[in-house]
Amino acid sequence: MFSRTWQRLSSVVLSLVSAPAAMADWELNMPQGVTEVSQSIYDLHMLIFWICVWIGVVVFGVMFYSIFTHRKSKGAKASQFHESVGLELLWTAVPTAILIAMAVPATTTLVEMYDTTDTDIDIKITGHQWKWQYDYLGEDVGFFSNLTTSQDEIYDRTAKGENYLLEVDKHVVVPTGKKIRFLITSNDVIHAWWVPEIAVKKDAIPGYINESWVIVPEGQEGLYRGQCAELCGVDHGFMPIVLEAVTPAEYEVWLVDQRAAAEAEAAAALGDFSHEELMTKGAEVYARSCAACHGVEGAGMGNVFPALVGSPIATGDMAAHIDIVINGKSGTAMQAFAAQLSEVDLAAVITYERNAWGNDTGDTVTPKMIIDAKQ
Amino acid sequence: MPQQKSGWRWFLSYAQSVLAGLIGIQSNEKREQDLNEGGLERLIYIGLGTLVVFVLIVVTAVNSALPD
Amino acid sequence: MTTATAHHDDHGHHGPAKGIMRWVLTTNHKDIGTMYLWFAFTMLFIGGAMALIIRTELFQPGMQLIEPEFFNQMTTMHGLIMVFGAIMPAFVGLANWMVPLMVGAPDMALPRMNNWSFWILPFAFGMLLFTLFTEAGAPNFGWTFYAPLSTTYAPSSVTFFIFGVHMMGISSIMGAINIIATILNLRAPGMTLMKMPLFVWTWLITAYLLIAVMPVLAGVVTMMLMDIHFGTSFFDAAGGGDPVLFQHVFWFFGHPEVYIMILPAFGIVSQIIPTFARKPLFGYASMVYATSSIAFLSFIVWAHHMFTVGLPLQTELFFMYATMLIAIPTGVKVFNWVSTMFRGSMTFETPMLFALAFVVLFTIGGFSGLMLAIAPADFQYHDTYFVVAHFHYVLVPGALFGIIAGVYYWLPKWTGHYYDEKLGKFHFWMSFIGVNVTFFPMHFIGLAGMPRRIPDYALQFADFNAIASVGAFIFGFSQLIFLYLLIKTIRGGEKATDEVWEGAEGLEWTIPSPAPYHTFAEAPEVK
Amino acid sequence: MTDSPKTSFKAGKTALKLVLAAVAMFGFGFALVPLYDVFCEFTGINGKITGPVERVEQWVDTTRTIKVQFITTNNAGMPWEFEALQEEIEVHPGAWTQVEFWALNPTQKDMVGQAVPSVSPSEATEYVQKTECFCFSQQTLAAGEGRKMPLIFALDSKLPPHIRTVTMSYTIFDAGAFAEK
Repeated sequence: MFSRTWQRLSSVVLSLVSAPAAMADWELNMPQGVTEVSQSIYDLHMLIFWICVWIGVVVFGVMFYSIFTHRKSKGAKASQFHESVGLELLWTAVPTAILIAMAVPATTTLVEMYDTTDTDIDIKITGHQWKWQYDYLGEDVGFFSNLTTSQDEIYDRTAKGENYLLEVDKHVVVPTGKKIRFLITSNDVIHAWWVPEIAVKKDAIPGYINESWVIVPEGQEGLYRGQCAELCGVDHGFMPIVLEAVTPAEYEVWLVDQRAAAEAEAAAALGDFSHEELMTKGAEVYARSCAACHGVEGAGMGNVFPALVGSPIATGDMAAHIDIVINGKSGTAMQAFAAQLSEVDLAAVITYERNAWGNDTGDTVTPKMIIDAKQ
Repeated sequence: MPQQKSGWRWFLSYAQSVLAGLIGIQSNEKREQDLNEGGLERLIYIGLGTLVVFVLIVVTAVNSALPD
Repeated sequence: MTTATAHHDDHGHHGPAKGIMRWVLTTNHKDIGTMYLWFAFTMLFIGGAMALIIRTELFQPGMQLIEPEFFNQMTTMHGLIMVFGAIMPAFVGLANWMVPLMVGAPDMALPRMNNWSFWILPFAFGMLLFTLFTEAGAPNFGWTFYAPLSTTYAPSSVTFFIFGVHMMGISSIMGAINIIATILNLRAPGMTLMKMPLFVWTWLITAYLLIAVMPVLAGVVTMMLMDIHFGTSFFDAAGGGDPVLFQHVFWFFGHPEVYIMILPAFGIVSQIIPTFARKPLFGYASMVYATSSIAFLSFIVWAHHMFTVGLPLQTELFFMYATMLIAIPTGVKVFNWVSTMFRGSMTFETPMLFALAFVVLFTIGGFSGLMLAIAPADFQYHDTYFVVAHFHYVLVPGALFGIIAGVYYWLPKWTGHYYDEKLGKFHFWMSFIGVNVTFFPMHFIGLAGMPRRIPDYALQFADFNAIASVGAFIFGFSQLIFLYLLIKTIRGGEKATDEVWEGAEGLEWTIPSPAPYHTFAEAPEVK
Repeated sequence: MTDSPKTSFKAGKTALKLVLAAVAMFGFGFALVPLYDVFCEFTGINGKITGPVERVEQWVDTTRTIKVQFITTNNAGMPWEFEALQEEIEVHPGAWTQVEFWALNPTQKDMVGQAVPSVSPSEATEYVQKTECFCFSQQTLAAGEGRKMPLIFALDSKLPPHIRTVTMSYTIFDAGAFAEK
């Protein structure tokens, strides 16, 4: 007759069975994180965890003892007591006391988490169907952050990188030692912006603004990865976040670089590009921003996302093709890419879509045509 | 309908049942009396009374815990 | 408790009709109970198959088996079918079978309505399942169907989902009305409220919860219907609505719903442990108090599902405190079970094994629930696999083990044969190992940061996901042992005595095994 | 079944009461909508700012200056150009201030937009008073039309002292489906 310790034995055996070397990267527990808030949440988590473990040990101890000794096979005679007001009072009062003891630290931590006053930097975070957009208020810096894990890695055609599904093209750069306020909203459905190491998680709700904050202490510069934490549709699992904490000096330099890059991109749009240049750049833009839905070979995804190979739009009237890529198609998952891609990228990807996979219409869409269409 | 005690004594016994509901302990006679007099209907009203008192307790706890 | 001197003589009552029409037109609470149980068991396998598809995809990082779109459909349908198709009908089936027998009633108070409330379900789930074969695909917005994903961005099958939920709601409400009318009006003389078996008490309270919240669910899906088709904007900010309003109304229904799914299991365990400990249930009155206070408290805790949605500080504190305090009545119940066992004289047949596993593993689910109640910590737990581990611990070894324990406990009374004890123990140990191997690692990957409802994950979650998937197959296929055992017991086996279990108390053990088609034509006398 | 007429009558009565209870709870489900609005106005949690108020000259607390930021978001499928002309201003609590927003409809068809306000921190919502706002009503822009839209507001001097920054966010939605004909 197996006894009830089997349940503990099985979980212990399980972790021993796996090679001890693999144990190293087995993430067993909540990250302690790098901020004060994440540390106090971790301490709260462990405090309540140990309280539950001790209550469990006491209650299950009594239970297993009684299972072992009070058996019919051991000739135990059943006593008939079934009422004791004293005991009832005891196990109502003691849990209440324990709960109050838990509630006090929990309240202080929660109050601390809700204090979004006197912040140095404000970052507006907007959730889109299946990517995050960041705008640094008052700094005139804003960009989209797309997943860079390739479709080949996802569909097992090539080996998976170290940060599989947790890598993006543009990181959210923040200075350490400063109080940063996040203004979180959404553009379509409900998402949730979550980076475990800094213990920030807040729902992004269309039409409403939620706020949260973080102070990454000095010396904790580095990359912190997170994901969307609220079901938001097909690619809910494919819209990660990479927060890059840098020293305040590096942050200022980064801001200047961002503004310069934006101007350079705007200026480049005025120059002219050859068909080949647009095609090569278009392939790269397509892989990053379009392949997730329309497929690597433009084959589409069943009836959810239309195929581009031989599609009437991609081989038909060019103006309609430009319009749908710039303004999107309301009521479908096809978004407006005008704000997300530069004029050069837009021209390149549309040229690529019109000439790749046998769609060779021979058209070349130039950045100037995109600028005119945007007017 | 069972005979209705005078307003004040009815309220007292109702309040006592509500408090007992809060801590989950009540003498058997009081419980039998509650049941025989009003049956399940009375238990539901006592339950609602307990719920209201419980919400008031938690709201006061929240207001005292809030930073002002 | 109740000692009854029932005497009955089935002098040639007309037996059941023959053939399929027996089941279509039956108003007999035993037949309807059997149909509910077989329906729930079928739904368990359908929902379980979807769970295996999900676990197969999540076995390794990368997309090997299905597309993300279909994965979302599987998670949604798995949730809906298990909650509304497997657990709730199984409890209604057990209530239909046992409540009339336990209170000494000849049948349910409204037999014809009883038939109708069952026969709605196959059509409701038929409609829900057929959406899998439509071009737009099945609902893909999670079983909690948050707006605007379930309204503006939903596939066209959402309307079938709404009508399916309406039909399930109507069936549950009618079932609840029937059970309350039976318990309140058809109890045998002498059986006062405080002499009723605890299973009847928990079902009475569950029925009141059903009457209170199923209409609210019907309300929320009707609001969705009006948003999608009739141009209102309850949940669409463009027209002045608010998506957070949806979450409030849904979870106002949602939390009492999760108690609807566990209270009857409390009742079943409170029947089984005293029988096999050969000792009266400890603190019967406090168990009734604890159950009713859980029911009342369940109406004011709903927003602990919404700690990260951006509630104001005082609202968040209120719901944290109220949620923590629910741990007290639940704790009282567990302490009462342990005190019932203490200094008893126990034997460990299969129902007792499932009941003990229920007490241990449900309490683990309760502890992770208490950890989730702490709002600041919930910012790290919310919508991760830690939450998935929590609610699967309270639902699978909780509600499902409670149902299986009830079936093993009353099977000899229904079929007239004892089940094969060795096979029962084999089923128990396979399920016990399968449940823990599947859901215990989910605590770790949830804490480590793996969000919920994602078809693919980063490499650091790979190893525990593999273990969980293996456990899912062990648990899934061990339910086939249960199917084989059930058929084997129905067809034959050692003849069961009337009392079935030595010293079992309750009116249901005073009638012969198998329970005759009509019982308690004359109400039994209860001291 | 041969249960006595008295019990089947009582059972029917119980069932009727329960049906009424179920219908009442269905109504309660719908009553939660107005209840929610009242609760939001009371706590101001989702930025539901009450309608236009009369402009009344009130005491201006010159000891405090509050930084007020304006941010705009286009909801999906809303191609308008929509931005605040001043991103950030400093105001004294109690002072009436006017700011301008710019909206342009770049498409070839007339469109109706609805701006939805939201304030951060949410506890500041009840202290924001507006006499004129484009968010109070639907804004119609013909094809290619652009327009400046004023917003006149004041922060109540009873604004809690720990709030030194107020962010007013406006999300513009395509309200064509809800356009008041």
